[in-house]
Amino acid sequence: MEKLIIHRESCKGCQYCIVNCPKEALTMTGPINIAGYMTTEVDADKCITCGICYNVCPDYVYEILEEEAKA
Amino acid sequence: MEKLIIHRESCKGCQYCIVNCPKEALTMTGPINIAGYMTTEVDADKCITCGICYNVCPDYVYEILEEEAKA
Amino acid sequence: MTRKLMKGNDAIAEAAIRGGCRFFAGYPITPQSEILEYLSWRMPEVGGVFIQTESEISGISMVYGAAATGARAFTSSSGPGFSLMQEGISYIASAELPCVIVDVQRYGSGLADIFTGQGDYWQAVKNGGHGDYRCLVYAPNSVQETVDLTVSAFDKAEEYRNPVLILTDASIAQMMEPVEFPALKDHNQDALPWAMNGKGDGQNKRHTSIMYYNLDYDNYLKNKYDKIIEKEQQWEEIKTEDAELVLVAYGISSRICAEVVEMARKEGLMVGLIRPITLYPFPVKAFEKLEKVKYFASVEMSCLSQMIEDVVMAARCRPTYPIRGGMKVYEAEEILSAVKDIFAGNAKEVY
Amino acid sequence: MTRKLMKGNDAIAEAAIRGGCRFFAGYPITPQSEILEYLSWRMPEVGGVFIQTESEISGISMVYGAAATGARAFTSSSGPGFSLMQEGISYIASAELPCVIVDVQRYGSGLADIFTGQGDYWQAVKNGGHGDYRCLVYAPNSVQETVDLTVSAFDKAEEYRNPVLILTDASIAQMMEPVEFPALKDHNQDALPWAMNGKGDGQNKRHTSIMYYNLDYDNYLKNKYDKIIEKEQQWEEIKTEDAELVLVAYGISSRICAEVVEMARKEGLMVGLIRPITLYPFPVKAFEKLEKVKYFASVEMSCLSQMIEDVVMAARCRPTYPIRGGMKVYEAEEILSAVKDIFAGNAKEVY
Amino acid sequence: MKKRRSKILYVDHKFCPGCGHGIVNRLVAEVLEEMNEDKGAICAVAVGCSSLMPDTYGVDIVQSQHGRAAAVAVGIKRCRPDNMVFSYQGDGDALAIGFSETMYAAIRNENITVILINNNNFGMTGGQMSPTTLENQRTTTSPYGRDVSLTGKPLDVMKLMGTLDVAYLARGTLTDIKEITKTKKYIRKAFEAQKNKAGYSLVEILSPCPTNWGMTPLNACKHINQVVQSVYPLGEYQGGGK
Amino acid sequence: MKKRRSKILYVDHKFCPGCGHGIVNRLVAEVLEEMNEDKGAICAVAVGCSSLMPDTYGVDIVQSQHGRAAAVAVGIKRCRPDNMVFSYQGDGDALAIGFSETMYAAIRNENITVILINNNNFGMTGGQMSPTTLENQRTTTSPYGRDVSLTGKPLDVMKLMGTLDVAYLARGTLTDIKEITKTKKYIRKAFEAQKNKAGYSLVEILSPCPTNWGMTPLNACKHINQVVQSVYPLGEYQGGGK
Amino acid sequence: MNLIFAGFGGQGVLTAGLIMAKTGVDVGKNVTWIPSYGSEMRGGTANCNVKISDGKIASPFVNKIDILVVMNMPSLVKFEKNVVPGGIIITNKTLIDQYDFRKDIQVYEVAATGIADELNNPKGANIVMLGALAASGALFNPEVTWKGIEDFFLEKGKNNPKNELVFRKGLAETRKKQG
Amino acid sequence: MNLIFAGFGGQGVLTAGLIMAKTGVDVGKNVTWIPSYGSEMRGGTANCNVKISDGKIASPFVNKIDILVVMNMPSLVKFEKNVVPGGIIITNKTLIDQYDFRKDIQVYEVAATGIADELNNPKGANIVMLGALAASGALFNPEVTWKGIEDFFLEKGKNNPKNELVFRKGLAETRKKQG
Ligand SMILES: Cc1ncc(C[n+]2csc(CCOP(=O)(O)OP(=O)(O)O)c2C)c(N)n1
Ligand SMILES: Cc1ncc(C[n+]2csc(CCOP(=O)(O)OP(=O)(O)O)c2C)c(N)n1
Ligand code: SF4
Ligand code: SF4
Ligand code: SF4
Ligand code: SF4
Ligand code: SF4
Ligand code: SF4
Ligand SMILES: [Mg+2]
Ligand SMILES: [Mg+2]
Repeated sequence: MEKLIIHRESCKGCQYCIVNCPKEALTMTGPINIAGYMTTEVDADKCITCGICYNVCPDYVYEILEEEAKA
Repeated sequence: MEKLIIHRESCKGCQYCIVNCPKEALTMTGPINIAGYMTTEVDADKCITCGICYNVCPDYVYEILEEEAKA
Repeated sequence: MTRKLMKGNDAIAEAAIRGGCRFFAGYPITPQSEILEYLSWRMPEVGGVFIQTESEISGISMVYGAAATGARAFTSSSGPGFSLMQEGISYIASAELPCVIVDVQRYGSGLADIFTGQGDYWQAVKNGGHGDYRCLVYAPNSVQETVDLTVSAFDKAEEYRNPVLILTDASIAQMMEPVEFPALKDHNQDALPWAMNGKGDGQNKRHTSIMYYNLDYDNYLKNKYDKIIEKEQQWEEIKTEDAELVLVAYGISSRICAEVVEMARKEGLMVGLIRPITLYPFPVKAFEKLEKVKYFASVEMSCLSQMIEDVVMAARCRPTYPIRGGMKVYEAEEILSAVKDIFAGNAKEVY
Repeated sequence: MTRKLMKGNDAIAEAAIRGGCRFFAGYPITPQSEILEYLSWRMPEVGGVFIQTESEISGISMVYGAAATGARAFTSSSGPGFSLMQEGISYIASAELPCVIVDVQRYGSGLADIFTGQGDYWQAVKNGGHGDYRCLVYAPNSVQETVDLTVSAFDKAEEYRNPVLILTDASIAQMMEPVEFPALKDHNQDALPWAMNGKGDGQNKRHTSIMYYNLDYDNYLKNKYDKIIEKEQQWEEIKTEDAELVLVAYGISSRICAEVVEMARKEGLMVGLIRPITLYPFPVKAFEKLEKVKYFASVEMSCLSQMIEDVVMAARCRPTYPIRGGMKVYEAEEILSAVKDIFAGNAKEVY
Repeated sequence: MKKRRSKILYVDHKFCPGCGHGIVNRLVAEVLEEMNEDKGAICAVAVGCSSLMPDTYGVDIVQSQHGRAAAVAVGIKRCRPDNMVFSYQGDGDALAIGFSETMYAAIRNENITVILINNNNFGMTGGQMSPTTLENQRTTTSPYGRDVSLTGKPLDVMKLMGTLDVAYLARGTLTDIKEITKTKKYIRKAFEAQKNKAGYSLVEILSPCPTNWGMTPLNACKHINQVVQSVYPLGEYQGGGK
Repeated sequence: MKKRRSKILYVDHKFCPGCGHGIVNRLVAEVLEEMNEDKGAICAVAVGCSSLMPDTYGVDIVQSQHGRAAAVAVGIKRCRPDNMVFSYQGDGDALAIGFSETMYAAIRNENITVILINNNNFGMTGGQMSPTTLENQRTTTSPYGRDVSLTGKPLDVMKLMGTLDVAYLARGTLTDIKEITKTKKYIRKAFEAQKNKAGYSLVEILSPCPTNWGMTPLNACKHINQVVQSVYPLGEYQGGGK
Repeated sequence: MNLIFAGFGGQGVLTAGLIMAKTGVDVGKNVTWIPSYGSEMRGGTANCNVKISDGKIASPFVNKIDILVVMNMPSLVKFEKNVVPGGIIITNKTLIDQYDFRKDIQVYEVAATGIADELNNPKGANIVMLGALAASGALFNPEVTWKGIEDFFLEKGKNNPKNELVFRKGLAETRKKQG
Repeated sequence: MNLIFAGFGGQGVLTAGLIMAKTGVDVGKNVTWIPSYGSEMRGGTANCNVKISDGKIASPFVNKIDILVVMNMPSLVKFEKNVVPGGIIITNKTLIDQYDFRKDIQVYEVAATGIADELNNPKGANIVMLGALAASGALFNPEVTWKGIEDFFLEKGKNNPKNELVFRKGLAETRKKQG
């Protein structure tokens, strides 16, 4: 099951999520979206669903589907 | 020689001068002026030309012609 | 019902309460401050809100917010303060919200003076604010009519979702006459489908210029105001049937003109009077049947004449003469003599 | 002299400098902010004062103060900000002080939108502020004319001791055209007898409503503005000599109408154009010789039509048709088709 | 001590009996003359009882719009930097409708002087509540006394402006010769700050308004001493120095 | 921690990449939902970049005139005392043209919440100087950097309002998850003050404006941390409590 | 019936006019009352125009005065010429002593200020004037007039027994003079 | 000559249009340039209308397009229909690949974004477009066009030698295709 959805069409490529992710699970390697912005990609193995990317994204790109994994 | 002139036509009867005169030289006993206000009268013997009446009067009624008498 | 002797300003205030108004926000200015003074005790008495704001701009802004919730909202001022409200009025009109605004005219521009005048006609009637909107404008000429029109203003504002102005003057506002009031009306904001109360379980509401959401904005607006023009014209006519010369005057001027008509008739001069009760829409219908009138005269307490342009158009460009008042209230005799000049062909100025 | 390609707004700013203006105080608003941006570096360069104020009200107030000292003072805005200045304008006019105010019109009331519009006509021409005053109103339709009228505005303001408005629009203000500027003019405030500089050894000066000191105020004011009406009318006429239908348009609309005239003539339609360059005074003289014109049309980017009333009066109530623009700039073809409707008797609405 | 009416006060004013405006008019006139600045002085006068001044006060004078006197003064000063420029305003004018213009002249530390007559009400228009009206004070728009829970607490401009970098701030009163003398000193210092191009100066003056307070002039002064001063403490608030 | 976009954010907004408005929009939405106040919330939105919100932000919303959002909110709140009412404003809107309305809502301690997005410039109109623009900051109307000797020092609303009796005042920022979390807490406390009828609350948020600062979003955040915060210190200024 | 009440600012002429206007309403008449309203708020003279009529009243402004109630000299000088031939003037003899009145009008003089002071009701001079007005019989008879005054103050919650005293005195003194 | 320059916000279409307008002034023509100005300040498409003429220019708005310089797909879709028969379209092939152009117009395609990126001048895609426009011969010849570009940037103090590179490349590539 997916634990995190990236709504790429909303992304504007600011990279806030990238620098805030505690697990360096995010990279700016998603496809360019219709608005012409670079988007992100998650490494699901690294992601602990902490929700930080959700919390820092100005464009509501992330949806977190799981409770945070206990560290 | 006069030491103090009272320009009674300007007086509005507020009595600030009366209560501030250090020598109790002023009284509310002048003639009623054209605007209908009671006006003041000075007791020249008591007056030391300290200028306080001039300084407290909102209506510029007093003119002091002499230097202050040394007490 | 007993008649109570009352000042125009107090009557406006009480009439607002009777008309269901429970929100006033405004700033003092002579000659309208009695409206605030009255409402400062009367509003709390009926459970309404009275706010003396820090400025007219704050006042009209609060009225805007209150109107958005469906409240019958009200403010008042005189010329200088009325000028400051123009941006806000433009916003309220553009958002299609109702409110009532009183301008008690005083004389002159700038600081102006506090005696009576009628120089804010254009500002009220030709929208002093920016852009395309109109306000229904009432011009009472007695204290009783002030009451009636104030009550009506709140109803009409809601009916058309548009600001309604009451353009009165220092004389009508400061004079006392006996009046009767209608019963106190309660007003239910929640019965209005557009009144904001939080979205609840439905769609959220937005109040902003309808331009943003109405795709047929231009025509919509045109039609809206055409309807008002068609339905809302009000006027009084005195001896116009057989008149050769028709005076046109509103507010305090119209009372003096009524006297002039009587005096003129006594001298055999065929003079009549049209008194616009609504200034916008201007009562052009009143002029339609006056095919045989030869001259018109616009009698205003304004040194540059303003309403006269509306008279000229309503009269289809028949000779229209300005009769100006100014630094003092004109006397009936002065107007009568101007009337005689017109009949004699001696009036210098004509539109 | 070399022609420089320049935006209307930048051209206004530079022209003000050339015209001797050394004081600007105002607040940003689209589509006029370039005026501030330009003057923010240009004013210091010529030793003038540039103040970005906290509001339009503060801006017009500083202009009032500056004008009292004889400085050529200037501010600018668009609709909403222009509304906020109305009280100040009324004061400046009533004190008989000169200043220049630019309103770059955008479309709609309330917040409005930033595309071009012509809905502030009444506000400028029928004085949006309270009381009796008028402002000379210029309406340029090219960047070069913007320059010329801006320079003239400062001269005329001083000549009549009255605010002069430049009523332009987002199109004329945002477009670029080649322009030439007159040489830089210095202005000597102290040459003006009414300019304040302290009383010195003479009588103190007062700037307040002249009503307080001018015993013949009403007539004085009437005469003052009558003189302006007599002397200051400006307009351009295109193919009006033999026209059956005359379009009346100013600013950006007039440029499109010029195209319409050409297109219509090609199709054999006798169409002409009167372009008011002064909106107040409205160029009624232009209409005097047009005895044989059958129809007029007022072409405005306003959904409710405003200038049309001045056209109707100037045309002495001959049939006058509104051609309205709105949410977009109209195309020449649209206007042409409206023109054809008029010729064919199909136009629905007429004044 | 010879004393005669300043030439600036060239006609009798029209203030009410016992009104503080008359005294302040004189103090400002004397300070300007003593500093030899009367010939260059320009005043932006407010709308309020102070707008009676253009008829009686002999310096160059501009009648500002209600509330905008500080901005008008700024326009003047920027064009006449060598003249002494001051605004003369009431509490309603400066702190209600003109709050923004008043504060922004201070925020920009404009080199002007503001004379603020605080009589705790709108005098000219018949005694309505103003921002400085005291708690529970009756006015024509607070007929049961000012309810601060609805209308806010009395506004203390010294406190607010004290947070800004301005040249001089002081509050005086006029209730007796001592206070009048102090107030004159404050006014002098304020104008001196301007002369030294130090920036913005404001002197607030607690002033009796017998007419609208419904008191005799003497009682009005007592009221200031016993009640008003406790809400608005006197003294220099900024730039006082030694 | 499951997370999904608040229903209030029902359409994508149109703010620039990296703009702080987007984050604050979300924080306010979440706070309202968490407090169960979203259904009754009414927003008076300013003119500025925030005026993009009526198209995308799903609470009842009134487009105020430029600068008057606080007064509009007061009008709403006085008629709807049980609804959560807030204004959402930029620094130019709230502190330049709207200075008086902003301050007077606080002076009267009106029971509303003000969300103030401080991006140190007029964003919507293309990056002109605002009252909060930093010293020497270049904007389109301060092309050589803001000269505070002419334009005044950057305006600190916390300092000014700190002199008034209001319920809650705080300043936060958005530069990383820690600050965002804190800012959300401030916003929550502000709305709680309103719910408790404690009176006026304001949260100022130092917000990146990459477009007009001419910076990447990440550099804009750095700029806030390194420069802006030193002029406008973060934290709770009133009503913080424990 | 067109009346003007005029005097100094503090003499209560606006109130006197208002009381008569109210009384007019009470007896079923049409009434207008309008204060003179100039640029000077303080000091100076004050006056109000009162019209009382069975018919509809057009303009509230009085040009031709039927009854002039006047409490000081400047106001008398200003308004005397506008009194209609056969009209009535009630004057305050305390402040208007020697005056050469027009011959075609009827004058009632009463020492209003003096009487009011005498009876320890210095604010009651305007009521003395109304006593004289009642005595003249030109407007309302004494009973109606007094009832109007009484009702006015009762409604305001400002019932002052001294008012009746000064009213009666004004009435009596004026009647006495009529002989 | 009526032109429209259109594309995404950041692609420099307003500048490209402005440079051509300025060049028009330099060679003594009458010129108007006007940006499209809508309610959305950020993102979306941008365009400007340019008229260059020997005669007086009435309306600055272009309805019938002689030359369309278009850098993205949405703008092409929007404006193609307004190009006059026999008119010219210059397109950015990088972003507008397969498109079924009208048959009655002449199309010049140049991979502007690609070329600019390639030559390390990503902001220079608009200059590439001007190279293609010069190659078309429809407005100014290459020398005049380049002089216009050079003067424009010199005046701004933003002289970038890479601009000539991308201009020449745009010119050459377009000529090559013409064969
Ligand atoms: C725009 C505007 N609003 C309102 C007024 C009415 N007005 C005149 S003076 C005044 C208040 C005066 O109070 P203050 O400033 O305290 O001066 P004071 O008379 O007490 O000395 C008001 C509200 C006005 N002239 N203009
Ligand atoms: C009366 C008025 N003046 C000016 C404007 C133009 N205007 C719109 S938004 C704005 C400033 C916006 O700045 P801010 O409030 O800081 O919001 P931001 O866009 O930075 O978020 C201005 C000056 C206007 N709409 N109305
Ligand atoms: S949920 Fe946390 S760990 Fe996962 S991608 Fe987002 S920030 Fe990184
Ligand atoms: S924070 Fe959001 S908008 Fe920014 S890059 Fe990440 S997903 Fe995209
Ligand atoms: S000068 Fe001094 S002593 Fe003389 S009367 Fe005046 S206050 Fe009294
Ligand atoms: S202080 Fe002046 S006005 Fe007052 S009573 Fe004395 S002399 Fe008269
Ligand atoms: S009303 Fe008050 S402030 Fe005004 S003149 Fe009278 S006493 Fe002075
Ligand atoms: S201009 Fe600045 S504040 Fe406005 S949306 Fe863009 S980044 Fe945000
Ligand atoms: Mg006051
Ligand atoms: Mg901002």
